[in-house]
Amino acid sequence: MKVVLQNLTKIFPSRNKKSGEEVVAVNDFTFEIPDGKLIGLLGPSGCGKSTTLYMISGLQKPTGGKIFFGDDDVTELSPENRGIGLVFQNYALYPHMTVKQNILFPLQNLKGADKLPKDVMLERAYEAARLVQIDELMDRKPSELSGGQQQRVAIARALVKMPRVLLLDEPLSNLDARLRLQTREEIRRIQKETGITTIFVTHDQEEAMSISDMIVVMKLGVLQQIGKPQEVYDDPANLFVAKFLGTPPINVFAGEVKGGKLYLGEQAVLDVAGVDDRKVTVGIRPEGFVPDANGPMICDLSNVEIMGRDVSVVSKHQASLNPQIRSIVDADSNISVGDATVRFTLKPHKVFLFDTETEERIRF
Amino acid sequence: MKRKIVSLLLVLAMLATSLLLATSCVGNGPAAGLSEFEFDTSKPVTITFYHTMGESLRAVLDKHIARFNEIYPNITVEHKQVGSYDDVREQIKTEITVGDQPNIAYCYPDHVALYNLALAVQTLDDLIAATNTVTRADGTTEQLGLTADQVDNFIDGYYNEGKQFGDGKMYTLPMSKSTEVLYYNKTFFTEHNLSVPTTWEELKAVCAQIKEIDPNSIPLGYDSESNWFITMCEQLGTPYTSATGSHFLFDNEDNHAFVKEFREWYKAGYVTTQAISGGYTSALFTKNPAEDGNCYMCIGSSAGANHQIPENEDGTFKFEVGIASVPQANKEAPKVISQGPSLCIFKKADAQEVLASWLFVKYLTTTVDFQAEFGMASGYVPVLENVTDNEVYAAELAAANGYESLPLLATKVCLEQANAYYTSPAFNGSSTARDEVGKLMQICLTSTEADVDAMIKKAFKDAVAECKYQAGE
Amino acid sequence: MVDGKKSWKAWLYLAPAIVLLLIFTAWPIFNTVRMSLLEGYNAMQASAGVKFNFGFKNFVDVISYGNFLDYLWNTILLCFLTVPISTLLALIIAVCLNAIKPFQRLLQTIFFLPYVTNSIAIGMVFAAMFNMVGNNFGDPNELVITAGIINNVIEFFGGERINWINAGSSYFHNMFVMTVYIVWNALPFKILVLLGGLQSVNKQYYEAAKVDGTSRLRTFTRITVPLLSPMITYVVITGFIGGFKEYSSIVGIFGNNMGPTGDPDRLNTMVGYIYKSLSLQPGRASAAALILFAIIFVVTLLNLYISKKNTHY
Amino acid sequence: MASKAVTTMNARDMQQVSAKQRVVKGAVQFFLYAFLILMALIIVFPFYFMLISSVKELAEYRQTVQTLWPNKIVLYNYVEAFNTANLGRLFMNTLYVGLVSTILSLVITVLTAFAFARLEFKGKNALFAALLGTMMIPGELFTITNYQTISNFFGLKTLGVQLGSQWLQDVGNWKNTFTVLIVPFLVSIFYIYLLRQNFLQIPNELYLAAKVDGTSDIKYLWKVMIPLALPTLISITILKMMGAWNSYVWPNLVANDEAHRLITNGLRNSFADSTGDVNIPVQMAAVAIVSAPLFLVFIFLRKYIMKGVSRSGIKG
Repeated sequence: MKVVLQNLTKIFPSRNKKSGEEVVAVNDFTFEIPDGKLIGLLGPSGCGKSTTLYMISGLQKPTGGKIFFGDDDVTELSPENRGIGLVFQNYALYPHMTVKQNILFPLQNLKGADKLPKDVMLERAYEAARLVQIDELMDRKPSELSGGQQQRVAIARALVKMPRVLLLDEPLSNLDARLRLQTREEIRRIQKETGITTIFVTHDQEEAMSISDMIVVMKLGVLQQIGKPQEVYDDPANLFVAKFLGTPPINVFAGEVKGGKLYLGEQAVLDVAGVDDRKVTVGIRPEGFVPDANGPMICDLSNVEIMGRDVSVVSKHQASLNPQIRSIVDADSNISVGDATVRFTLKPHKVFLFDTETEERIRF
Repeated sequence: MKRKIVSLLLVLAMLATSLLLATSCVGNGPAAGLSEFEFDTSKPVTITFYHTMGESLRAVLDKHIARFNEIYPNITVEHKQVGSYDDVREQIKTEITVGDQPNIAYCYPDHVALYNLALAVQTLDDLIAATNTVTRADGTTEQLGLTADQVDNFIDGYYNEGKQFGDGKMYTLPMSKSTEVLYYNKTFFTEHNLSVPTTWEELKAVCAQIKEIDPNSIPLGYDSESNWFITMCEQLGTPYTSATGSHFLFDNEDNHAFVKEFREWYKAGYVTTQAISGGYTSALFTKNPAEDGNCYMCIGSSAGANHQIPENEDGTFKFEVGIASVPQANKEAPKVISQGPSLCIFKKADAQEVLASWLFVKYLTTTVDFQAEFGMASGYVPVLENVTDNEVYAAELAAANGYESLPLLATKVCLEQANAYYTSPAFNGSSTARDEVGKLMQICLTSTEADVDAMIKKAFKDAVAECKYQAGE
Repeated sequence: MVDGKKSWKAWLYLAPAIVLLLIFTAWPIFNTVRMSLLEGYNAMQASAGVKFNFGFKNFVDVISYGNFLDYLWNTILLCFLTVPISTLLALIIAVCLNAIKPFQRLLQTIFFLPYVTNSIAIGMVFAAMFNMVGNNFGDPNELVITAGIINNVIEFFGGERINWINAGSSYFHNMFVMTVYIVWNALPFKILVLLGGLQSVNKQYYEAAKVDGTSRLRTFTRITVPLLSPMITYVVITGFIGGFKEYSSIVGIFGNNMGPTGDPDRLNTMVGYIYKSLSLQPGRASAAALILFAIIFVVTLLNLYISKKNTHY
Repeated sequence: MASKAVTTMNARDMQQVSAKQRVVKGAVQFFLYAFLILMALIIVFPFYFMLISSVKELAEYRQTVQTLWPNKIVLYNYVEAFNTANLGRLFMNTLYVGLVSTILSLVITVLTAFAFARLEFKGKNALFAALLGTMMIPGELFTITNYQTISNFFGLKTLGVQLGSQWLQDVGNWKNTFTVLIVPFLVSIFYIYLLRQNFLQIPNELYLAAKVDGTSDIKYLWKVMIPLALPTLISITILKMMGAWNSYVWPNLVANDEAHRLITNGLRNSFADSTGDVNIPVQMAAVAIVSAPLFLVFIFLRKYIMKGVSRSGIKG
């Protein structure tokens, strides 16, 4: 089931009565989510990603715009009529019901023609439980389960209705690091097995990149970029996206283009043909630095951290907007801690130029 | 917008409620138009009657309602025990404010004064004087008003209680009455050759004698401090209260004097009262005389005679009880208090209800059999002099002794002093005055202040001030 | 934060409560204010069509009443005696209860018993315990028949019997009995709340204090009390509100006389005044009720202010 | 400060200290128990006094020095106390009023608390604050006006009198009905407050999850919130029943006829009727009878009562 958002907008009335200022949580969103894909809605907290998810679920009504599931306009439909499953950040399991009762609960709400006989309900519940591998725990109460198990129950409860769209709100944030990796794979597996279009919300770019078919990056209610994770990483639309994706984060410099050359401070570090002379903001991915004794970029070396396969070089540069530059280089490149400076050449496809005002990408 | 609607609704609801309450207060309306006293015996009418009767008394009442219905089948009497006298007053007081008072109620004079703030009580003068006749179901007739014989048969003191409200009008008829009598330990009195006191001086002398015989006794228990004070005023002819003009007149030298005298009695250990002893003094009177702190005399209500019987658990008696009139200040002009409920009729828009109520009240207060049976069941004194026309009652009275049949013995004493009854003026605030003089007695008797005269003076002054404050003067 | 909820739906849920509250709470409040401002108002005359002047005479009447200050003093004294005593005692009992293991539940249950009693009934029991039967108390020819079980106990231990509540008793002894009765009545609730608070205090604080070698007293004053301060504030405030409404406990001991024989109304209180005036002077009763409300309001605010200043975490 | 002592201790000292500690601890425990038991005795004494007095003969009760254990145990005081009042009827009336008012009150409390805890509407906080504010007003203040209200509800009785409609008069007059004992006190702000707090502790996500599953508000309330708030609801139920059991002033005013009289009023009335000597043993027997059911309930439902009370503080 493809999901289409058309000019979706959500405005909250101001909490502060005196100023009367409205809060635009989601501003004129338009994008299409292809059928059967796993989509990550990504952005820092307060960017409107949860609001978007809630609007897709129907729990919140958009102020403007439309939502389509396939060709059906569901904008005015209430949540239960949309055929969605929703998993909450804290799982929202009913504490007084057993796992089985929790999973059965949505089915028992079905009315009229959709109403199921008891044995079918039970069968479906067990099916969902098997899918998330908790069919052994059906008679336990949520308080008797680990975080990861609760997570699975919540997913089973969302899946049992056979939703057209599965929505997950920060599904991994309440798990510890080890479980997070494991569950991430689990979600991927379940999604592949069921083929249900799945949208999940996260503020963790690594999480989003690792399992999504597509990611949607948002900031302050405005859509920044949509695409496959690698594409977005390699080709960010603006400085925000570039900064938000990638660990370690991108290094940012104040630079200037003069005569087709990019200057950082006094150093002309890269040829950027086709760009007019202007001041620019420069983003260089950590892996874009290549140590080169004759390289054009000269930095003051601070530290070298050995990471096994790679080496992380921490240095300083006058044009850097961050206190430090972090670059990832091959372990066999010959840099020693005692050196005062280190010189780099830059990989052109790892260097991005942005307008200093709009922060939009300047392509070269 | 929504908030405006909500607040509007709130205001509307408030207004509606207050309007409705305002209109409801008009319910009492003017006095029932009794220009004609024709009672329609064909039209059904229901009247309600509030009282404080316990189960056995209600049985008597029900029996006589059935008899009453034989002659007036169209009148349905619904009656209800509301609780104590205070409960009746409180209930009716609130009901009057919504125009929902009953037709007939047990009342004390101060209740009537209170109800009359709302002009709710029917005056009876016109009804008593009505000479037209009503035809009963059995074909006999009766005069609507009271005949001269009927008026004569009432014990005067009780009948006159109905017109003590300062305006000369009659508001109540007496239902059943009680008074104070002196209970004494006849066995003890005979044994020690004591004479039963008839005056306060004699009483004091007897107390002194008893105290010598049995120092650990309290010769006299007086139940009601209020009655004591009021009765003394009445016997001495000193001012107490007035229904008209300035109400509270009891702060005067004469009254100071008798209170001071009784204080000396108390300090000499001659007397105790209900408030001081912490319970009805009958408990002290009926104690085994061998125990400390017993009383050999007790002045209490004739209606409480049952509690003065000194019965042992095995059914024998500790001593024989004698009953006499309370001591007097002036033997020539005896005064004893009249207590017990009267009946009042409330104004109603429907004149037929008032007439039906009147006929029922008249039946209860003038029917010898009812008065006799009610008297026997309650221990109260019937209000009719000719109650002995009832043979059973007459026989029981004649057989009354100083053991198990004290109530009848008390009634006998009451009937013998029929000319001595007095009632004090009733007005709004008369019950406050009653309470305050009772407290005044408590204070003056027990106080340990050194300057007795100043203490008494202050207590009187405070009591009058309190009465005036409560009355809103 | 789900929106799209229609307001009318919420009001539908609220409707039964709102309707009942308008009739049985809002209107009486309004009517009380109305009555308090009608000079010399009483319902009987009102129903007979008498009109009353509008003004503050009822308030003046209440405040200028000679005994009113006495009643106010009684009320305040009872509050300031019983609330601190019962709170402190409850605190100590709660701390002790919290420090024991065996029989903790049993004792806790016993301490709660006074709560499940009928206050009218149990007042009769207390009065019977302190009551003396006899005559001329305090006079040379005093006669005591039954001294009351409390005096029996005092005499058993060699003390002199005391005239607690009967004729000739002193204000001090009256107040003592009232204090004992009210504290007895107030303890269960306070113990329960404070013990509940203690049990929810993180044990680590105490373990930390123990490791530091903090003395018991210091632990109590520097850890227990501050951590319990919200609960203490709560029981103190409810205690004061209840204390200013003290009435039935005095009736329970002294009856409607509201004082010992020979000094009626000695222990009367604000609410006692309201009840006394209710029947004949509802205007004054309303005015007094509003004054009482104002006092309770101020005291509660004061309590909150003080507790806020003393809560440090 | 303490650390200095610890560092200077040697092993023998440590042993001595630990022995000393054991002694101190034992002594402390002893004093704790002594104090608690003493206080418990004081608390229990009035009940004990009530019980022994209720089984004493009057003569024994009146002895100058009272006995701490009756010389002779008699039960006739109970028979007398029981017979003086029509207890069976009183029990049934009280039970009926208690049950109906509890059920209705629970419904209203749940609906209102739900609206305040979960629904959004204009003026919610202001309204809630106003409701809490009314809790400070002395309840005595309401009685006189409420009495007028129920005597002539919305003027219906007056209207009935004017129109000659008995039916309207009956509808307008609530006196001496069970209605008047039940309806005016159905809304307890405190219980609403209590339950609302409880509801607020239930995560909002549960509500959203239910919405997604198509659960109606009512069903959510019934299936999720009520089960989760059950202990609070049980506490409210018991407190409300206790209230019916102990209520005195209002029933005495508005429904004191035999058909509707409640237990406290009944006993009180019966003993006010018997003028004369105050028979304390019979009185104590009556007190014991009135108190017994509450004690039984308390013993069986101790946990809920104590939980409810610790959050309430409003007696009855």
